[in-house]
Amino acid sequence: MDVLLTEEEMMVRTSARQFLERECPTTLVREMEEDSKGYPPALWQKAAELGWQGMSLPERYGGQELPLVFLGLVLQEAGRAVAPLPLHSTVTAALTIAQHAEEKLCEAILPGVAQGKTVLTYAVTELDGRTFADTVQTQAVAEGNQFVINGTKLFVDNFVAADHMLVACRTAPGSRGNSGLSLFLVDTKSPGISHTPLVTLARDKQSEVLFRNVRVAKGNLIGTLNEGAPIIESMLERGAVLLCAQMVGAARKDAEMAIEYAKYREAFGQPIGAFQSLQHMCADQIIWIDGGELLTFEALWLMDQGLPASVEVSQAKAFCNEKCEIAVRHSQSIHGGIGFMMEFDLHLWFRRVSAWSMKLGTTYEHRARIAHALIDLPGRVVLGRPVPVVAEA
Amino acid sequence: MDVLLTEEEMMVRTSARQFLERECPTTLVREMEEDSKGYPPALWQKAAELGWQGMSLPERYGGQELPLVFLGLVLQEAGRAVAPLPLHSTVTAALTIAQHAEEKLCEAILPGVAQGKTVLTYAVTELDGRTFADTVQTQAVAEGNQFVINGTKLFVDNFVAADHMLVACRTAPGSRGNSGLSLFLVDTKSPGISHTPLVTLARDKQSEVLFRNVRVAKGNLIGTLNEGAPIIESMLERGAVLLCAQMVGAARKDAEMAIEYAKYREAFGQPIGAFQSLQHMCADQIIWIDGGELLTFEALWLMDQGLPASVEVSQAKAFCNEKCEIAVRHSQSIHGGIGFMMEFDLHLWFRRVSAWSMKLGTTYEHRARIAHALIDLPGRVVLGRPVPVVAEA
Amino acid sequence: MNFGFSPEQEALRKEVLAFIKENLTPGVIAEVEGEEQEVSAGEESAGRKGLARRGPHLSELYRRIGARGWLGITYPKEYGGQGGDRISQYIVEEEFARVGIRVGLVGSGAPAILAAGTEEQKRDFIPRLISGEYSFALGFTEPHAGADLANLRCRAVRDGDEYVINGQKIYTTAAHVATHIYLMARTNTEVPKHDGISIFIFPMDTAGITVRPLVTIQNNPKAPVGTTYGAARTNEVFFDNVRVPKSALLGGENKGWRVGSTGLNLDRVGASRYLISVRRDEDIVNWLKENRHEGNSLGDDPAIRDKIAEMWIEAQVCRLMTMRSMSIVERGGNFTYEGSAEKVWAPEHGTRITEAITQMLGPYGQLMNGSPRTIEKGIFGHNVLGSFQSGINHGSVQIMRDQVARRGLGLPSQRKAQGARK
Amino acid sequence: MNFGFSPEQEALRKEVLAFIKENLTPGVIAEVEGEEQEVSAGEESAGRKGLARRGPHLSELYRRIGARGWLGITYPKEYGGQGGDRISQYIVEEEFARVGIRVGLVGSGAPAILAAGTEEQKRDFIPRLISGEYSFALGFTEPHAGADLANLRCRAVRDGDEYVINGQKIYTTAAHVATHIYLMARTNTEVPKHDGISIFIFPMDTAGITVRPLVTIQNNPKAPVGTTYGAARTNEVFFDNVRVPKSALLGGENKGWRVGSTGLNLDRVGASRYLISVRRDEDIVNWLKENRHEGNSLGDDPAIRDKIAEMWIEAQVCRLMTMRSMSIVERGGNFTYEGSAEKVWAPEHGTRITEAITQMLGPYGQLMNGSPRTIEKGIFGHNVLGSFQSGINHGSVQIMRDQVARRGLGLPSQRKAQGARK
Repeated sequence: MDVLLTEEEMMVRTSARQFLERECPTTLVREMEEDSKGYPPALWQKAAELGWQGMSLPERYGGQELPLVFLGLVLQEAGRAVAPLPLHSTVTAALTIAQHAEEKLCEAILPGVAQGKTVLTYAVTELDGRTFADTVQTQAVAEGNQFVINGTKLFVDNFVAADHMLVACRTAPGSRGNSGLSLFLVDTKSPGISHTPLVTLARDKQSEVLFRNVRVAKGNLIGTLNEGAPIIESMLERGAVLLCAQMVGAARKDAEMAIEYAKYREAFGQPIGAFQSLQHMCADQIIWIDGGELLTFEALWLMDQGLPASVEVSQAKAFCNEKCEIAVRHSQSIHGGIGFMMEFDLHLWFRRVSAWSMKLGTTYEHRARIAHALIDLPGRVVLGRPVPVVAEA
Repeated sequence: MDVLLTEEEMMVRTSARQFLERECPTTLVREMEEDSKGYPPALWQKAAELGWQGMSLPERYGGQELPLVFLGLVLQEAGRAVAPLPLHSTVTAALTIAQHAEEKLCEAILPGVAQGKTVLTYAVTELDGRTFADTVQTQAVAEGNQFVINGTKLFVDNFVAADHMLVACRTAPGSRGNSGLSLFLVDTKSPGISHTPLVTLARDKQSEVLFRNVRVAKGNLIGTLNEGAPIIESMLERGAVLLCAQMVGAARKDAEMAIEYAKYREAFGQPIGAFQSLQHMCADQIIWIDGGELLTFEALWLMDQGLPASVEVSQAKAFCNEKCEIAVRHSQSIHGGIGFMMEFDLHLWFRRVSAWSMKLGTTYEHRARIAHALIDLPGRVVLGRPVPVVAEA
Repeated sequence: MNFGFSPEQEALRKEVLAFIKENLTPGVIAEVEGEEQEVSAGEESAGRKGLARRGPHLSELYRRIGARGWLGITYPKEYGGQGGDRISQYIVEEEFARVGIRVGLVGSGAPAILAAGTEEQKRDFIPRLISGEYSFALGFTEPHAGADLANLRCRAVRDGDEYVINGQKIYTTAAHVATHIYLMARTNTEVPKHDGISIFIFPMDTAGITVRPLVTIQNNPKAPVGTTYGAARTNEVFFDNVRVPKSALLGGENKGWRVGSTGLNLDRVGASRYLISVRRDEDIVNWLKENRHEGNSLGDDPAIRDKIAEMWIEAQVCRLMTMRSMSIVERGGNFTYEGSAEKVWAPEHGTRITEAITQMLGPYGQLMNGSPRTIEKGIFGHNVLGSFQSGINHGSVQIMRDQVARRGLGLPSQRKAQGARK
Repeated sequence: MNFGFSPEQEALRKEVLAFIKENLTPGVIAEVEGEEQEVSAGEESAGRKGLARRGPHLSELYRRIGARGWLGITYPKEYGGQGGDRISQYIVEEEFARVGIRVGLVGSGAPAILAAGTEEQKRDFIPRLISGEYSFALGFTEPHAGADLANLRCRAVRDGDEYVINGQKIYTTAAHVATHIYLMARTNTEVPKHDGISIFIFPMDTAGITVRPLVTIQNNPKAPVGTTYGAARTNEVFFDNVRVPKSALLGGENKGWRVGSTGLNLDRVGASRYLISVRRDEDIVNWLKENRHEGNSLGDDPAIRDKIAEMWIEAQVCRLMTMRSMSIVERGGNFTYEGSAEKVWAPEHGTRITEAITQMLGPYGQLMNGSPRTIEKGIFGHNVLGSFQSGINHGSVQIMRDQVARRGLGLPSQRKAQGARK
C-alpha cells in the first residue's frame, strides 16, 4: 500500500508534462477546434515517438507493455494540456483489440497504432444516448464470409480522423439486453458508411455515423459471436476510467489557474484569494480533484492486477462527473467576468471537462451499477475489500 | 400576492411567542422529557384558553374557525419554544374529524378538544415504517354493530396522553394499496389495546400500540367504509405540513441562538461570527429556514383556499427534512463542544428537529410523490401554476 | 399571507397570454431569435438608435404592447407609466420573458432616475425608456473593478459646463445597441473611494466612445433564446476625452454610489433573474414527459425522478423568494437581507439544475445550437457554460451571503472587529 | 502506485481476524459494551489506574494482543514496540476498531514523547502506553480556548523544582479513567500566545485535581458501541494549586505549541477517524441487503439506491485519503495539506451519510439504544447527534480548509495582505 507515485511514474508524468508544455500551446488547441480532423498529425507522430499510443500495448506490436496506470498518467497530462490528440479513443479501442482480437487482426492494426500511423475509435452508443451495451440496436447479419451492418451510432469520437473503429452490433436477431451482441473492427472508409459531424461543447470531433449495408469480413469479429457484451463492457469501462484520468488532469490544471489568479487579482484591498470563502472554494477544488484521482488510479491499478474493477470504474466516473465539473465551475466563478470571455483561455478546460462529464456513463448510470453490486449481490460489504462483481445481466 | 404576514397574523404570532416565552421555559421542556405523560396539563389548559386547539375548528364546536395559516403560525411558535404539548397530534386528528366525521362524533369529541380537555392522536404507520396509507395492514372486521380491530401500529404520538385516536385499518380483506381502507375513532382505553413506549431522539412520547380484538362501534367510522384512503392521506398531508411549521419554528430559534453565540464567542482575536465561513453558514441557515417557511405556508394557504396542495405539502416536507436538519446541525457546529453537552439547552432543539425530519414522510417518499405529479400526469408544467394533483392509486 | 393573485391580476395574465398567442407571429419569433446578431470581429462604432435595432415585426409588437399600457406599469402616469402595482408589472414581465421578449424596466436605470433625477431627466428619459425609444448600456464594471465596483478608475473631470471622461468599462452588455450609456465614473480621487463617484447619462454616439465586442463562451455558437446568459453579447467600452454637458449628471456630483446602489437593488427584483434560474427545471420536466417511450425512458429512471423533484422544490423556493421580494417592494418596504437571499438561492439553484441535467441527458447534453440531434436547440449544453454567471454578476453569491450575515443577522465584519480590539 | 497490501500485510490481517474470531468472547463483548459506564452525577475523584479500569476479560485480551506484538508496532523495540511499518499497525488498528477494541497509540501522546521527550520519559511512558498500563487524558481545550487553542489560560508557574498549576480544562475525554494527564499550560504570559505554552505529563492522582463529568448528547441514553462519539464520556478538569516536578515538563519550557502540534498531526493519521466516518455506510448497506423482503424493501427504492452509491463512493474517497496519509507517513514524508484534506472530507462525509440514513429509515431512525424496535441498537439515531462532532474536534473543517488553502495552495492570509498594503 503506497498510493503515491513511484520514481518511474513520476518520471513518465514529468516528461509528458514537459513535452506538452513545449509542443501544445493553447493556440494549437484553439486551432484544432477549427480543424476538420481536429488533431495535428505532427504532434500525433511525436507522441508515438514517446511511446504514448503503444504505452500499454504488447511489445510484440511495438508497444511498451507498461501497466495502465502509466497510460493513465499520460492521459492525465493530455487532459492537463487539453491536447487535441485522438489518444483516448485510439487506446481505448487498441487495448480491446490487443486483449480480445485474433493475432491476425492485432498484427494488422496495432503496430500502426504504436507507430502513430493509425487512429482508432469505437462506436457503441446509439439514439438512446445511454452508454452501456444493452442499448445497442445496430444489426449485423451474417452473409457468406461477411457481416452486413445496418444502424446508426452517435457520439463517435474522432470518426473524422479514425482509420478503423470498433462497432458494437446485435448479431442475434431479437436478442435483448446484454445477450446477442458482437464487436467488429470496421474500416471507417467502408462503402455504406456516412457521417454527420456534431457540434459539441468541447468543440471536439464527434459524429453521427450511419451504417447502410456496410460489409465487414467475418475475420473482423472481435471475440466470440453473440458473446461480445463482456468485451464491449470492458472496453467501455477502460474508456471511462481513462477518460477520468483526462478529466482529473484537466480539472487540476484548471483549478491551479484559478488559484494563481486568486493570488494576483485584488478586490476590496486584498488579493481575492485572501477571502476565506474563496480559500474554501479552492480547498474544495483540490480535495475533489484529489479524490477523483485516487479513485481513478485505484481502478486502473486493479485492472493492472487483473482484478475486478467494474465497481471502481463506476466510482471514479460518477465522482469525477460531478466533482470535476464543480471544480472547473469554481474556477470560472473565481475568474469572474474574464473567464466568461472567449478570448481568455480558461474555457478551453471548462468546456472539455464539462463535456467529458457527460460521456461514457452519467453519474446516475454508474451509481446504479454500484448500487447493484452493493445491494443485490450476496455477502456483507466491508469498505476496502472487494465488492461483489456486477453480475452479467 | 403578498407573502408577508398581515397585521392580524403578526399579532397571533407575537402573542403566541410571548405566551410561550413566559410559560414554557426550557426547565419545563426538560422536565416533561422525564414525565410519563410528556405534557403539563396546566399549560395545555392555558393554550386552550388562548384558543390554540380549536384555532381552525368550526365555531359550533367551540373553535375559532380561523384559516390553517393561523394554526401554522401557532405551531411554528410551539416549535420555537419546543413546547411539550400534544398539540400537533391533537389538531391533526381533530381537523380530520371536523372535516369527515358525522355530526354526532364531532359533537362528542371536538368541544372537548377546543376546551383543552381532550388529547387526540392518530395511528397509521406500521412495521413497514413508511408513512402513507398503502402500507396499512391492520385489519378491522365487521361484527354486528361493531368492527373488531387487530394489528400493530408504530410511532403513535402521545398515545400515553391521548383520549382517542384515529386508526387506519384495512376493512376490505385482501385489498392492497390505497383501496379497502377505513379510518376509525378509537378510545385509547378500549379493552384489547396495549402499548409499549419507544425511546426516541426527541424524548417525546411515542408508542407501539397493539390491537387485539379491539371493538369499536360502527358509528366510529370516519367517512365511507373502504374509501378511507383520501381521508387518511389528507390527514397525513395536513399533519406533515403542520409538522413543517413546527420544524421551521424550532430551526429558526435554534439558528438565532447560534448567530447570537457567534457574535459573543471569540477565537483568534475576533468574534467567531466575524469569520466569513461562519457568516456564510449563518446566511445559509436563514436562507434555508426562510425557504422552508415559504413552502410550508404556501401549502397551508392553498389548503385554506380549498385548492389541491398535495404537491406543495410534499415540497415543504422534503425540503424541511433536509434543510432544517442541516440548519440545526450548523448551530451545533457553531457552538463547538458546548453544544454537545447535555447541560446546555441547544440539543433540545437539535434533537426535536432531527426527529421530526424522520416523521410523516421522508424526503425520498415526498420527492417520489412530487416526481409522479410532475412527470407521470399529462400536461406541460409551468412553475407558479398548479401541478396536476397526484392521482389516486 | 396571500399566495395567490387577485382576480384582476389573473385577468391580466390571461390577457397577456392571449395577446402573446395572437401576436407572437413567425416574423416576431425570427426577429427574437436573430435579435442579438452574430458578433462581428473587430471594432464597431457606437450609437445606433434604440428603436432602430428592432426589426419591423418586433417594433410593431412593442408598439402594441405599449398601447396596452404594459411597458412601465409601475411608473407614474406623468412619466408615461400606468401608476400600477408591481405584481401586475411582474406578471407582464414574466409572460413576455417566457417567450423571449423583454418587457419592463428592471436593470434599465429608470428606477435610479425616478429616485434621483431632475424633473427634466425624468421627463426626458423615463417615457422614452418605457416606450423603448431609449435604452441604456450600464457602464459599471472595469477591468480592475468588478466585485469591488467602488474601486473604479474611469475619470470624469469638470471643465466649465462640461465633464471630460476618460477610461474604460468592460462587460458592458448592449453597449453596441443602446442609445445611451448610464456611466459610473470617478469625479473625486481625494476622498474615500465610495465618496468620489458620480453617474452620468449620455448618448452612445457622443464623440470619443469606442465599443469593442466581447464574445462570451456561452454564445459561441450562438446560444438559443432562453439560455441564462446566452442571448447577450457584451462589450468593452473606451472613453477618450468624451465631453458631456453637466446636465448629464444624475443625482449630484460624488453622490453616484448611493444613486447607483438604488439602481442595483431594484435590479434584483423582477421576473428576469428568477426565470433564468428556473427555466431549465420546466424545460427538463416537460422534455422528460414529452419524450416517454416504452420501457426505457429517462422519465422512468428513478434516480432522475428523485433529482427532478429535489430541483423542482428548489425552484419553488426561487419563486417564493421572488414573491417575497415583490411583496416587500409592493408594500413600500426595504430589504434587510431578502433580496440578497434571493440572489444566493436562485443563481445557485440555476447552476445545480443545469449540472444535474448534464447527468440526465448524458452525451446529448453536449450538443450545441445548430448541431444535429440537439435537444431543445442545445440550450442545456449552452447553459452549462453560463448558468453560474448569474451567481457572479451584480454581486456574487459570496458577497450576497456576506450581506445576509451582516445586514440581515447583524454579524460583525472582520476588520471592524480587529480595529475594535486595538 | 500500489493500492494493495503486501502478502505479509494480508497475512497479518488474516491473523488478526482469526485472533479476533477466537478471542472475542461474550465476556469480552460484554465488557466492551459496558466499558464506558453510565456517568454518575456529581464529582468524582480522579486517579484510577489504567489497567484497573478494564474488566478481567478485556485485561486478558489486551495481554494476548500485546503478546502478539500488535500494540505499538511502529514504535522502536527499545521502547516496547516492534520497529514495524505503519501500514501493519493500521491493519491491526482497523480490525480491532471494527469490533470496538481500541489498539494503537493514535491520540495517545506517545508520538510527541517519542519526538520531544527525554530518554527517561521515553523509557518510562512509551512501553507503558503500549502495554496499556498508562493512559493519558489530553488536557488541551479550555472554555475560552477551543478552535483557538493557543489562547489557553491554564497557568503553570515555576516554583523551585516544581511547577504550580491552576486553571481549568474542558472536554477532557477519559480524564476519569486515565492514569496521567498530558496537559498544555501557559508558562509565560509576556510573549505572543504561541510562545508561552508548555506541556506537562503527570499522574491524575496528583493532589488538587478535580474531575467533573460532562454528559454528551449522543450518549444519553448510552450510545451503542461504534457510534461516532457515543462511547466516550467527557469531563471538565480543575487544577487547584497542583504541584508537579519539573521533570513533568515535555520538550522544554515554552516549547509546548510545537510539541503539541506534532502530536495533533500524528493524531490525524490512522484507522480510527476514518472508520468512524464510514462505518454507517457499511452498516446501512448491510442492513438493507439483509432486510429485503418481497416487493417493498428499502433496498429496492431507487432513490435510496442512488444515494447509497453516492455515499459509498464518498466513503471510498475517505479510505483512499487515509491510505494517502499512511503512504506519506510510511515514506517518512510530511503533510503539506493532505492530512487536512482528509480531515475535511471524512467528517463531512460521516455527517452526510448519517443524515442521508435518516431519510432512508424514516421513523425508525429516531429510535435510541434500549428502545423496542431499534435497528442496529439505535446507532443511526445516536449518530445523528454526534457525527458532526468529528468535523469540530481537533481542528474544525473550516480550519482544515484554511490550512489546505494556505499551506497547500499558498493562498495568502487576510491579515498579512492588509498589513502588506499599509
